[in-house]
Amino acid sequence: MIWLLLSGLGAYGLAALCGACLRNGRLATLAALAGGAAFAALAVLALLGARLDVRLPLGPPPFALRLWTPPLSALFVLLISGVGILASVYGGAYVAHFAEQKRRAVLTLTPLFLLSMTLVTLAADLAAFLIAWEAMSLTSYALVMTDGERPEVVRAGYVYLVMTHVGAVCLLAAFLLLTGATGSMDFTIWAGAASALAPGLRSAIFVLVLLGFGSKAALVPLHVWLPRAHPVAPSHVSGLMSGVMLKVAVYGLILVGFTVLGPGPLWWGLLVLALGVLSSVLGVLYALAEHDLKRLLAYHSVENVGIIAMGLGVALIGQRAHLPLLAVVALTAALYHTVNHALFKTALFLDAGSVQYAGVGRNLDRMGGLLARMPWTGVSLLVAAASISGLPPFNGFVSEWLTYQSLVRLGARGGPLLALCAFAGVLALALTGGLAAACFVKVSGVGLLGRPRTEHATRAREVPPAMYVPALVLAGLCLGLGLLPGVLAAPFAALASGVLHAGSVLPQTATGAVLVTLPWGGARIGPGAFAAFALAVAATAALASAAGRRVRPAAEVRAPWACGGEIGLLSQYSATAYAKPFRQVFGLIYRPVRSVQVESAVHPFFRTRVEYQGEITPVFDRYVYGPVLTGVLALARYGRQLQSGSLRLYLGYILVTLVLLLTFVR
Amino acid sequence: MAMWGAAVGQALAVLLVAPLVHGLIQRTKAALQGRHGPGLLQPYFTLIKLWRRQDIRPTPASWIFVAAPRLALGIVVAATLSVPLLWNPAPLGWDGDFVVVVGLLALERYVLSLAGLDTGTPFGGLGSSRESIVGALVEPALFALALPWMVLAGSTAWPALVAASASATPASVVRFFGLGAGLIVSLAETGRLPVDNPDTHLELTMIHEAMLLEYSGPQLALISLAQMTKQLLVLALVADLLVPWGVGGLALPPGVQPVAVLAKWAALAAGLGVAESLSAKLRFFRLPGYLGAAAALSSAAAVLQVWGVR
Amino acid sequence: MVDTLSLICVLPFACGVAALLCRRAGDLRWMLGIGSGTGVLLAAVACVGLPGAVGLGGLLRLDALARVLLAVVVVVGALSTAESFSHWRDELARGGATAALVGHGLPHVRAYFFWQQAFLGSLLLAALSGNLGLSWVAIELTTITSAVLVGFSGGARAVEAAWKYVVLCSVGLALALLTVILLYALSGGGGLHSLEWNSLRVAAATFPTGPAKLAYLFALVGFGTKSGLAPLHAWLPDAHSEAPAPVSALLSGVLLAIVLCTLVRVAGVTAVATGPAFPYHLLLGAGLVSVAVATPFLVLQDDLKRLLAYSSIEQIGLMAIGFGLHAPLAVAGAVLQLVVHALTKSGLFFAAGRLVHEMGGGQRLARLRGLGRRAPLLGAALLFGVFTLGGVPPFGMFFSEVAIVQGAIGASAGAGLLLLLMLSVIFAGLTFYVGRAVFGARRQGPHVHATATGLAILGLPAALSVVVGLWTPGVVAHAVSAAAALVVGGHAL
Amino acid sequence: MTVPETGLLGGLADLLVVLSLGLLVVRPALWSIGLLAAQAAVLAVIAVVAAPGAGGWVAAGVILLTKVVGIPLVLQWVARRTGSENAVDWSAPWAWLVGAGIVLVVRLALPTFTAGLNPQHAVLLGTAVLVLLLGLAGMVSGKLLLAQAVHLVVIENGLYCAGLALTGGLPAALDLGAAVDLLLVIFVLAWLSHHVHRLQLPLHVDELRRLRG
Repeated sequence: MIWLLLSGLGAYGLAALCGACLRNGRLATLAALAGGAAFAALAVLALLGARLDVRLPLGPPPFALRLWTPPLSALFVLLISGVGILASVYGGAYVAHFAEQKRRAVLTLTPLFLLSMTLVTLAADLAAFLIAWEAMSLTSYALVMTDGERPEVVRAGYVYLVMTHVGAVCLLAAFLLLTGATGSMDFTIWAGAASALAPGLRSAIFVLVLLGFGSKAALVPLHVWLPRAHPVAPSHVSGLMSGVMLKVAVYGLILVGFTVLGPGPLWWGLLVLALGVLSSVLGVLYALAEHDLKRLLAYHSVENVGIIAMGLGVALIGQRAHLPLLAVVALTAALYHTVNHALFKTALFLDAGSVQYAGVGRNLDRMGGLLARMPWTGVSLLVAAASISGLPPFNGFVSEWLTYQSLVRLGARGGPLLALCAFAGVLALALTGGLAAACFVKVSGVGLLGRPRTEHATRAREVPPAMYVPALVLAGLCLGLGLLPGVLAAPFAALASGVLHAGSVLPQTATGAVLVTLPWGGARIGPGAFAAFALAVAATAALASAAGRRVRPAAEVRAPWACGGEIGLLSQYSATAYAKPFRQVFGLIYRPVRSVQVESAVHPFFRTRVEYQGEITPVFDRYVYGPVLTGVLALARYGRQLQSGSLRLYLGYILVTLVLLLTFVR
Repeated sequence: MAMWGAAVGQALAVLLVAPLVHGLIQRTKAALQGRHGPGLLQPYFTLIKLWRRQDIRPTPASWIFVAAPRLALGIVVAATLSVPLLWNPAPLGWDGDFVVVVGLLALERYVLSLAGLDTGTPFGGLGSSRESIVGALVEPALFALALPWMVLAGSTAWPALVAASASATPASVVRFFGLGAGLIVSLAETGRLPVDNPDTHLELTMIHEAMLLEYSGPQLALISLAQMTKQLLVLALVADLLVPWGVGGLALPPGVQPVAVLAKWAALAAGLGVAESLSAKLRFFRLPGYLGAAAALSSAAAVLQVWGVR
Repeated sequence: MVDTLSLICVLPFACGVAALLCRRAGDLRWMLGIGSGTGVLLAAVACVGLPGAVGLGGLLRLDALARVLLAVVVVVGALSTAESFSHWRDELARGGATAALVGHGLPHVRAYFFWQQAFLGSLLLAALSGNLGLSWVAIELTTITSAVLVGFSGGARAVEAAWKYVVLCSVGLALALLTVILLYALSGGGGLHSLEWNSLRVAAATFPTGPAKLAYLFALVGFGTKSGLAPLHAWLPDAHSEAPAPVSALLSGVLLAIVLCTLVRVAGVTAVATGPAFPYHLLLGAGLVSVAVATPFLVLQDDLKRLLAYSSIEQIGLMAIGFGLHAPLAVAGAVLQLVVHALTKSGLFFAAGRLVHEMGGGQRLARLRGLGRRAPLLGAALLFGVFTLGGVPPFGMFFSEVAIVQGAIGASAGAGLLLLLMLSVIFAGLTFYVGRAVFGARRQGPHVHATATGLAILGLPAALSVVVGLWTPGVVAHAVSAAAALVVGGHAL
Repeated sequence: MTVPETGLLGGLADLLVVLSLGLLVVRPALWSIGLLAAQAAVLAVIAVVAAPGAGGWVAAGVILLTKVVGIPLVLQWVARRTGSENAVDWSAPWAWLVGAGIVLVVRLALPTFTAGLNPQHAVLLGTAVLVLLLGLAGMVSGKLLLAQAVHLVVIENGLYCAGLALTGGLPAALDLGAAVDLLLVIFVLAWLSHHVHRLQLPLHVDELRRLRG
């Protein structure tokens, strides 16, 4: 175990070193793969029962860096390493079109980023956790700043840095409160002692932790950095940030919220559930209004984190309300969705990167017809899009199904008040699912299908295999985990009941490797439904192609009907047009602003040029963060008058201080 | 094995009956509008006619365009297998629950919307966009419809839902609200009048038809069949949730039961036709309010259920 | 009389005088190189081999705290001397404002080095002083020597800064002299030796409470002025921003810390007479006020060196909080913070000084853009420094800040959280300016290549700050905890 | 020698305070230099009275040499050099109010801080603190650079008072150090004001406001 740890550390370090010093990035990529493999092996061993518990001699005496591998950590390490391996393979090829300096920077920082995320999940005490956490934030910040010459990137990076730092400070505060109350910085001791703390203190700690992890996980009021920062990072890094880094925050929330703080008052769970509902609905709504592909995906991360948070919230409620089964299922749902989102979101970002690599850019309105030109990328994008939309038989559906189950169970068993919350959750989840599907119809339909809208899209070619294979692997996993839901659900349920100390309910929760059965009311999904589905589709397809051939003339390809005219490249439905009804229907939330400028010759009816510009009001920027920023700056401007340049004033400060001290201090 | 046999049997039966139900609805509408109207079997003839036509595809279309009709039909048929149509539980009821059925419906819509965008025409995109937003709004309404019974049963499995609905007070506020919502939802899901107009190809008002404008011949036949099957499925879904008698709860002699259930369906289909005839097309942007009313009605039902109002 | 400690203190003065006699720039370099090297060597020998050594007839004493301070002064002093050469090379080569005012040539450089070495010598005296009286004299001496350096360029802004510096610090130290007088009187006279820290601590048990408190109040205001505790800090941003960069490094990194330690020693004496609550709570309050006062200036700032200066106020405030908490962990944190801050801030000031020369944009932050591409070394140094100051791991100040904030939260959760809030606002301010300067659109201008000396001078403090702050080898950890034990427990080592 | 009675010392101390108050409100620069010399002279007397034996005389000598003669001369030279010889320091009109306030505060607050000292020491310590604060107030209210130097010396006078009264003479090293320091400070200030003059900067403190924020 310890050797695996050291070799993983060494390999990632070597990868960073090679990335920084060598012209050729291949060695760096190989070393990063080795690092990922070492940590993956470590995680697998840990999941099989081996234990690692080491102290690294860093920092002055009372501090130490303790690392451990409980099953929960091992799961996340496996996730990070697995996705990290694929992203590294992709990244090795992707950075080829970067300038030398940027390529080196990306190759150096990516392994460090992976390493720091791994270490966060392995950390077992305050110092180790926070150091790895901040290292994670800083490396990702540096990666976001890859295109640092552009002013909007500087702004995006700054917003990210500040938000993440504020989050880290909240965590620090929470951890220090715990340290102060328990006299130790070790997670194990916290877990033992935290339940005995004063309720007010525990709640304060919980809120701080929620703020800290919530800002990293991009729960709704704290999400503003994400749609700024993710699009500007290199695509595989965006994939890692969105697919994995947000999950590290989820890990933290589970670790502190469940293992350390234990069952809290009801409002903890309700708060998390409410934030989840808010995040999922608003995330997907904002995604719909976007036509920058990577920003759109970034907003979907907000949505999916919201879904995860809904699971976590229900689990917290269940833990409190002494419904262990409910809690276990809800936490299983959250864990499952965490893994799912890591898979499909990374795949989506990789595909978005491939499209960018192919020279098409990020704007959906400039794409079109890419499925024919980039078949593998297109297929992986289609599969990942269906998965993220929560459609059967893909993995996104399984975790949403589990979330529905937990919400329904909460509605059935939790009493009137909780039932109402559960209803809100169910409806929000349903709305989210429908909107997400709509959004990804837009992405796949406008991006991949139809005809190319620009020259660039016409000239697009498939990317090298090193780039599309990782995406295909991820897409394959999405399908596989959807068809065989029990493969993950069973171990996750075991893990969840371990985290919740609900060991006795385990055997009934999930049986078999392929079938998910819940111990209530016979609700289950499994391959049967999907097999029927597959059979029906196959039968229909066979029938359609075989039976028809004899009775009708051969198929023909013709130009589509366009009211008798020719269809120009831009007369297809664009992403903007597609989202128009949504903008109108949800106008209360979007507060859309539009301007149409019409230029006409001779007569108003003869228009020469119509320019349409529509955008939506950034509600949180304008109404939440704007006032805060203005307030801070106004305060600062006021405070700056202290140093007015007058020596007499300064002397006066001394005099007044002295007189006040003499007068009031005894 | 018998189970699979039953499944295949039911699938075939559904495919066979679905056009008839469609015909029944068309017939009702014609009668109410004072027209002579086509015969009950007209949908069969239309399907056969389409099936024999040449298959024409638009230039920009990819394999999605070809796959979509097959997928759509397969998806809908698979969905019918887990919903109790004649018997409770359905042939494959043990493997799919309410959520799966809603998911499959969404999948069908997703696939067809993609096909609409695949044609590269303005109409396809227009239809897809509108279809998507209707779908997004219908999904919560569907869930809301099932909420009272989910809460009562503590489960989302079909047998439990049907049993819960059947065991509840027959004439209660909850069911009354639910029926109202169910009507709205089924009108929307089947693309009928206040939401969409299945009988028109007037460009600016259509939704579903705009999406499928480029389909013709056998492909269109498959889609139409899928649409009719879905219609049946939605009726069954609403019936199972709100008027489950015959399928669950009420014990009928084995010979009478299928007949009774078929009669129930006929009544529901006719009711759908009546409802459509009574309503005028809504402006597209009024739809959220309309579907929101459904969601509100059924949520109110669920809340009443929780508070013990029967 | 000739012992190691006095040798260490006298050496810079001798070097300064020798600098005046040097005929060529080369001689100057050799002489100062050898002098600084000897100083570092002697200090190393003293730190490692002579714990508790006494010098200059008992006036100098190498106790645990002095050991830490000595190490810091010597390292930063040597770096500052080294940086001074490149400072003057650039200054004279580019014919900046200074050159126009003071004229070209060696005499000014010689004078500069005389005063710089004298400043260093007085700092060493203050650091090693085992006697309140000597401390006071040495600190007053630092004012005089550094005031000349602050005004050295002779420009209007520099003279103004120097004037304010001299006036404010003289007033402050005059107030502190009352403390010396009072404590001397209370300890019953009996010559200079009764002002030794150890004897004062012993004697303090018999002090009447009232006068002891009065003495402490004057010390707080007096030494507080000199160490930049708000609201007595007003001279600091001016002096730091106008002094030549190598001097700013000494002022900010070392001088403030030494004076703060003197104040802490006075607090230790007072605590014996009045109980610990009185002196340490006041120190704590002063620290909190300092952090609060520095915040707005770090959020809105248009001058790079002033930004760094206000950050020094905040850092001194943090150290004051750490010392004021008077718990072993927090005090150890403060001592560690002191060391890492000295290293980091000197690196930052060196980088800022080079920026002014090499980028030609002055100190105006608004005009700095795209450093990362044009001058990667400077950009990296700035980013590194700012992240360190923000207490962001894996840079140097993480553990020390955690220790201090831990203490603060332990003492009062509300105050601790408020402190954290202010620290994050400060971080936001610092990173805003530095991020914009390092990244951002590249302005036209030549690419600045890193030289070996530049790399060494900027890299060494950075590396040391990480080694000390994050890795913290056993020797350092031991020295820090010994110093903390001395401050908390009061027994001399 | 016996301990001198508090009466004489008290009177002298009050004289010091009165002179400080005078310095606070007097406006022409040269007058204040004169008042400063007078205050130093009083201090010398206090040295003789308060510190017994030769030490007192030595201290008085040092004071006479540095403060009554040396520093005023330097200040006068500076005044001449900077052309502010005949300048009138339009110090703040509220200066006397501040002075009165300070007197009040110190009278009220100091007893707690001087508890435990013998009465003579207590009185002189109070005077010292008062002079010190009044000097500081003078620096706050005075606008001329020269006035600030003058008031800095007032503060030093207060310190001297304390030093003489409480300790009967500080250790020689410290005493010397303080005196040399003071001289050096004054010289540095003189050097700086020379620069100020050379640069044609305004001689009013309030005008020195390039550095702010």
